[in-house]
Amino acid sequence: AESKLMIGMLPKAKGNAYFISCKNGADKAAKELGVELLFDGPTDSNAAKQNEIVENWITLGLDVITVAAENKESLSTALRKARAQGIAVLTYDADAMPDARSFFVNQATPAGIALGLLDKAAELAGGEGEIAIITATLTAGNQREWLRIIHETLPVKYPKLKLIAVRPSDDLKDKAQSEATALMSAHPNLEVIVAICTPGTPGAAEAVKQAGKTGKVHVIGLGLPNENRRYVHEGVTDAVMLWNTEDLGYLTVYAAAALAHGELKPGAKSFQAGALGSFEITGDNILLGKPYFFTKENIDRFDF
Amino acid sequence: MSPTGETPLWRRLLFRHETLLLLVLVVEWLLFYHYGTTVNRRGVTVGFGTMDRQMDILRHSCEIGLLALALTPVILTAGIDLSVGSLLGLCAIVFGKLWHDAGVGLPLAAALTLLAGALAGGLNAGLITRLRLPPLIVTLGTYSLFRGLAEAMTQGAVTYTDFPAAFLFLGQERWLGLPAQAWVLLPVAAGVWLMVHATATGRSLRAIGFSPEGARYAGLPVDRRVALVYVLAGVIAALAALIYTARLGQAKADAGTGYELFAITAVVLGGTSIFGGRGSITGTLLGVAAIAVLKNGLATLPVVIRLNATEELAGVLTGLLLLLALLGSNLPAWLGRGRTPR
Amino acid sequence: MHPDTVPPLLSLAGIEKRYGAVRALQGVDFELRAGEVHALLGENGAGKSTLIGIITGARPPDAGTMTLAGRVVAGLDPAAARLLGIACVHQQPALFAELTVAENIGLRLEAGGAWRRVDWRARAARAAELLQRVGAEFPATRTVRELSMPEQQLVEIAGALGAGARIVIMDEPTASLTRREQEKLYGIVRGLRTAGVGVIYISHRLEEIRALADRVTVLRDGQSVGTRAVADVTEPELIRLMVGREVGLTERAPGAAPGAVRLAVQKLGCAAGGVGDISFEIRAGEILGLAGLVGAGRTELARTLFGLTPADTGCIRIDGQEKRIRTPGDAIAAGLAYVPEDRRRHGVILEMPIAQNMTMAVHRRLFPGGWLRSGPELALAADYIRDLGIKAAGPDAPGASLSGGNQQKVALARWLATQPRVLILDEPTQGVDVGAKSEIHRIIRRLAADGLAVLLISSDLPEVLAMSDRLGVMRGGRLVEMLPGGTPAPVVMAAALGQTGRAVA
Amino acid sequence: MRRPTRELSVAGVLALLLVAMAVLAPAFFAPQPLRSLLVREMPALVVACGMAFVIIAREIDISVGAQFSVCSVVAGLLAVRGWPLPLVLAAAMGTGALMGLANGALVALARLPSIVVTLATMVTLRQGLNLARQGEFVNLPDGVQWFGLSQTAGQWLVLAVAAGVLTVLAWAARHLAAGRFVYAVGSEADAARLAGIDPARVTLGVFGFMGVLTGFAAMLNLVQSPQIQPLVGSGLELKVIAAAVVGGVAISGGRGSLWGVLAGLLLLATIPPALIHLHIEAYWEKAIQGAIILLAAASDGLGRKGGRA
Ligand SMILES: Nc1ncnc2c1ncn2[C@@H]1O[C@H](COP(=O)(O)OP(=O)(O)OP(=O)(O)O)[C@@H](O)[C@H]1O
Ligand SMILES: Nc1ncnc2c1ncn2[C@@H]1O[C@H](COP(=O)(O)OP(=O)(O)OP(=O)(O)O)[C@@H](O)[C@H]1O
Ligand SMILES: [Mg+2]
Ligand SMILES: [Mg+2]
Repeated sequence: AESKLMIGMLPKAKGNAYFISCKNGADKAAKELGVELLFDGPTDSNAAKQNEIVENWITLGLDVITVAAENKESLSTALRKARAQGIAVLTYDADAMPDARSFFVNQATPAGIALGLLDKAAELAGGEGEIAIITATLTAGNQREWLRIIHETLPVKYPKLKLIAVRPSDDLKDKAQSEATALMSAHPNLEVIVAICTPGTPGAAEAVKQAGKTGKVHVIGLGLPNENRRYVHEGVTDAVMLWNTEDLGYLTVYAAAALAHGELKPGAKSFQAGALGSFEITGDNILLGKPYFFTKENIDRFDF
Repeated sequence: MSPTGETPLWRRLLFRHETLLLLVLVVEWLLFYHYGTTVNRRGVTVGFGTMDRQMDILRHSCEIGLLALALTPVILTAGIDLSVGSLLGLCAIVFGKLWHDAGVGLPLAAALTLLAGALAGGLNAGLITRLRLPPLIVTLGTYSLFRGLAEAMTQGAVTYTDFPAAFLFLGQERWLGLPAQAWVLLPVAAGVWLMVHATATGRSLRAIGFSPEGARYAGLPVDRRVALVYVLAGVIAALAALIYTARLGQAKADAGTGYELFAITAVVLGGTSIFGGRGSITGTLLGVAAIAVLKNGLATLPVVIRLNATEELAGVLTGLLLLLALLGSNLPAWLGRGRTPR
Repeated sequence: MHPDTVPPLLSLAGIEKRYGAVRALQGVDFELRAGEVHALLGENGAGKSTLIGIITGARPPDAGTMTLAGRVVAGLDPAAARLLGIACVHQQPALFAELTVAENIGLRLEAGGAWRRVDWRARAARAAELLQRVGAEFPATRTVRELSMPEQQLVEIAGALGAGARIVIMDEPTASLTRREQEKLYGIVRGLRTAGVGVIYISHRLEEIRALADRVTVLRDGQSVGTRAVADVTEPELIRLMVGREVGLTERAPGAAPGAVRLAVQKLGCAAGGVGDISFEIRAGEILGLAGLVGAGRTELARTLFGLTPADTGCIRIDGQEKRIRTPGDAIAAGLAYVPEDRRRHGVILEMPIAQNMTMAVHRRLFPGGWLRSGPELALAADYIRDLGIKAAGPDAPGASLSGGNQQKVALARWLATQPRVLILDEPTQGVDVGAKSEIHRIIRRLAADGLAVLLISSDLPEVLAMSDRLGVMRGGRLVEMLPGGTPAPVVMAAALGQTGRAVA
Repeated sequence: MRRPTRELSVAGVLALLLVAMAVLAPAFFAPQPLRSLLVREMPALVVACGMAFVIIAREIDISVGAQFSVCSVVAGLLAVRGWPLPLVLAAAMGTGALMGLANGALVALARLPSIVVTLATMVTLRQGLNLARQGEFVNLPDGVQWFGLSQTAGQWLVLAVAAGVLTVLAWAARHLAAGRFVYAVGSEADAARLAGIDPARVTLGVFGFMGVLTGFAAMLNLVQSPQIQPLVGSGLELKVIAAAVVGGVAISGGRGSLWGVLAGLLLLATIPPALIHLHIEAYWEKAIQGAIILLAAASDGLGRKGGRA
């Protein structure tokens, strides 16, 4: 009786606004293509949980599994198992080991994100001064990766820029707000707060606003337009970095369906994704495009 | 609830908590078998009713199962250990660090990890028996402390991976038809079962749970026994850390986050009284199974009835099931006298 | 005022109360007049405390009526009883351990809703005044947890006194009081009587009843078997009413010729337990009685010997060998056994089957390698159930399902099973009926005859007198006197009270 | 009254920490950030007050974090619908009361152990909320933040309200008969019954009140920013239980004061900003937090061991 293609989409954390907007794009694509979409994942970032879901999907015999891997290594074994059983595997947002999947829908490389944020921070600080980072947890996979790149690049590229603290916020906006407040009081010369988790950006912005340091302490970070709109308008948050997450979900589902139907093969140079048109493929990375900075000027063009 | 000589055997068996739980488990299983199994578009039978799925459920339940086994003797003595999940994380890091950074061979690293678990359990035990502090407070403190040490040791950032296949076998492969880690769980279950049900030690744990003073007056080594259960909990948590690491192929400071609550839920669902004295390993295992089947069974439904968000639904249903089980097993108590809280 | 023309303040008719299978009260009638002290007498377990519970509303009766000043009261609860002017000093102090004396008294006395403001000043003043009236010497600001048992009892009494009640009930109020406090209490009771209060007074001390009470009602097996004016009744008659037959006290039997010294204790002391400088010895086959008032430190001595509160000075020798006893386990290994006084908390574990209770101290011997074996366990239990005549549904019956006396026998069985060389018995017949009591006496004698050294602690003076070969007397944590067997009771009492040479009033 | 040694020793540790901060990092005391940090802790303080009552009554409630989330989201959604703030506040407190009373009924009337009951309700509520909201933020309408006042006024208002709640409750715990009933029941339920106090009613009341305070606290948090995250309040239960216990509330019931809870909460809340000021890396935070809980408990244990036979 089953004739519809079944695609599983595994986010890092289901409740995260970032992935919710991914899902919106994915749903749109699923409707257009007439495929069945399962969107399920841990409620908080949790590698073990992701593993269990993938294994469940394998025994459920889905046609395609798409994952945003919380942790490269731990998920790859399960993904290889899926491929061995004839299930097509795609990664999006955060990659697994290359041999564990066919393609990676690359919204931006880790370096692209980390350096994008760092460059922006350096620009706002005028090339020298103190910056601080707010992360979700100290253990979260992709954030660790970005931090690693930042730590490596900083002394080389911006020797006068000083990273004075990395503070976890447990993905809680309120905690990020407290942390940012304490950071500002401990470091009166702090110039930029960089939030590398989405709840952290509005949290830090609210702290800066309450501290009356709008314009003195800059806030940049990852995030969705709707959660940051008012801070961007008020000038508290200078820029919110995001690739278009809805497009990411949309593209992922299109790529998944194409992969399952054998329309997307290794070695392809480009890929046509419905209403979004053509995307470039380099190696096995389908490129979504560069990350995007939402600023006062353009943020009102987006509603998600 | 107390059996007296006059109640016929069949009635005693029928109204046992374990029997009711087994019934719940069977009903769950049959429902999921019926509604959670289907044939996919490639003509393959998929879903809950497949052997693979059953094996996966077993595989995913091993760590929680171990922690629940560790907690049952603790709760039998009317204690509690909130730190087992954090200790799992700490032990995973200790293991990874020993093997990866210190270059210790895997068997020795594993042995030292078990020792670390015993020491951590010993810290709980010492604070509880020497300073006479309530277990809830002690293990609330070590809950934070152990996780903190794991993060401090890795600066939150290091993940140990690239374990050799021989070790990963323990977490990812099958042996003699069962997932390899089941061969860790089963002996531990048998061992703890024997300790609780077949030895004088287990008897004294119950006595302590019912009345620590009464046990002391009977000449039982109360402090030693209490220390034993916390140390044992530490060792078993370390064992769980090993198979967790093997299953995921990585050791990371956040391993086992929140597992203590799952394990406590399973133990209590299994009929062990949080006031101590009453409870069984069979019940605990059934409790673990009931939760695992519920969770994994619901996870198979999206394919069949297009139901998303099964994770949350499983949480809600587990909470309700726990309340129902409590209400059910307390029914006789309502008719008679109540117990004092906590 | 002639008592007979005064209508009763309180009357109970046909009161019945069951606890499961136990019929604690079976149609009790009782009557209390204003301005009288009415003693309630009866053996342990006769139902006195249960009756009190019904009057204070703590336990609803199953049947019967209660009339207070001519009005029938039904559905009584403690709060309502308090409003009706009924106050009670409970046998086991029912106090808030974490709160101060003043607050304990205040919570009990103050009427009014939950949303009223507490007047701490008035509370303190009132508590201080009441404490003074009962002769307490501690301040009302102390936390009850820090008080000794007798001090807690005084708090109870102060609370009842302060209620300004029409009816004051005292359930064995003098059991743990010192003599001076007792005298003070007598004064208080007499004052209440003069003020027209009806006092129900429970005591096992006949001389006290004679000195204080106007009338006495005797309960036996949950039935009221008679009410007498104290002036018109003799002690033997009261005892006959209580027990239902003439009871000759256990005859003093000449002990077997004592053997070698079994237990020798030298300069033993334990600061935490409040005992010190204790030296004595017991020979094989000898029963050493230990008399003293409650609080004299006898239980503490036993706990020290048994390693529950380990000694910090002195030494213990068993069969000539010095033993280091830091835990009960050490004590058992050394050949000691201790049947504690509080059997519900320490003697048996109520939730566990009696067979398991009995084998609890012999795990090592019965279960080689630590593996439980039900065969030997059940056999051992069956033996003791038979030998001690324990009435129970079976070896699987939980301890809680047994009557007090049978629980006591289970506790005894547990320690006999250890085949000890020295047996310490703490109030072994408290709460035990007459038949069982003489049975336990017989067992103790037999054990001594088998060569055990027995240390018998008992507040039942006739019991220790009759059973002991020698008699130690404790006071204030010290062993103050060692008397030969057959010493007359007044001499022992005087020694216990520290009034050498004078008889007790 | 018991000598408040425990409260004093916690206050002492807090004072020591503050003195150390004054010497090592005086910037910690800059008034504006300090006020902001304090304001951030006020919701937890209000919840901790409720938790103190629960623990004093010899119970525990580990569902408060989940209750806090539910109240926040309910209040947020109602505010979005344009309900006036007083009504939103009432709804939040009412929602809390319902959840608290449900816990209370299961504990007091069905006589189930509170730790298990609230474990079950925690899981149910938390997952139920996830089910309903899928983690989506609630963007609040203008005029909700700071109750529509200026920020400074709003912050002072939150501080004043929380301080008022604390003071009133501390006063009530000490001077209102109902407060003393809680201590009495926690100290000895049987004795309470004999003194004419109904332990079941007190227990029910304590849980219900816990819910009301949680709802109230959720509002104090809601007004501090223009949006609400459904995850809000996760981990709150551990924080407030730790605060109460560190502040000298005995887990065995009957003992403790709200001033001690205040000291305990401030101590715990001071650690993260203090670490930032002292330039200690974040990954030490949990270990230090755990060590402080253990130290506070151990000092109490040692004190008890010496003090009483
Ligand atoms: N809570 C209870 N459950 C079951 N049986 C009980 C309970 N309380 C008392 N009994 C039984 O009821 C009977 C009467 O007990 P009660 O305490 O009234 O005796 P008493 O006359 O006060 O004795 P004592 O002199 O020892 O205080 C006893 O057989 C006792 O075992
Ligand atoms: N020095 C003391 N300080 C405080 N409390 C004491 C002291 N001595 C005795 N007590 C208390 O008095 C009570 C009775 O003491 P103990 O049991 O040693 O006396 P006893 O002679 O054995 O009396 P009983 O007849 O009750 O067995 C105990 O609860 C004990 O805590
Ligand atoms: Mg009595
Ligand atoms: Mg005694």
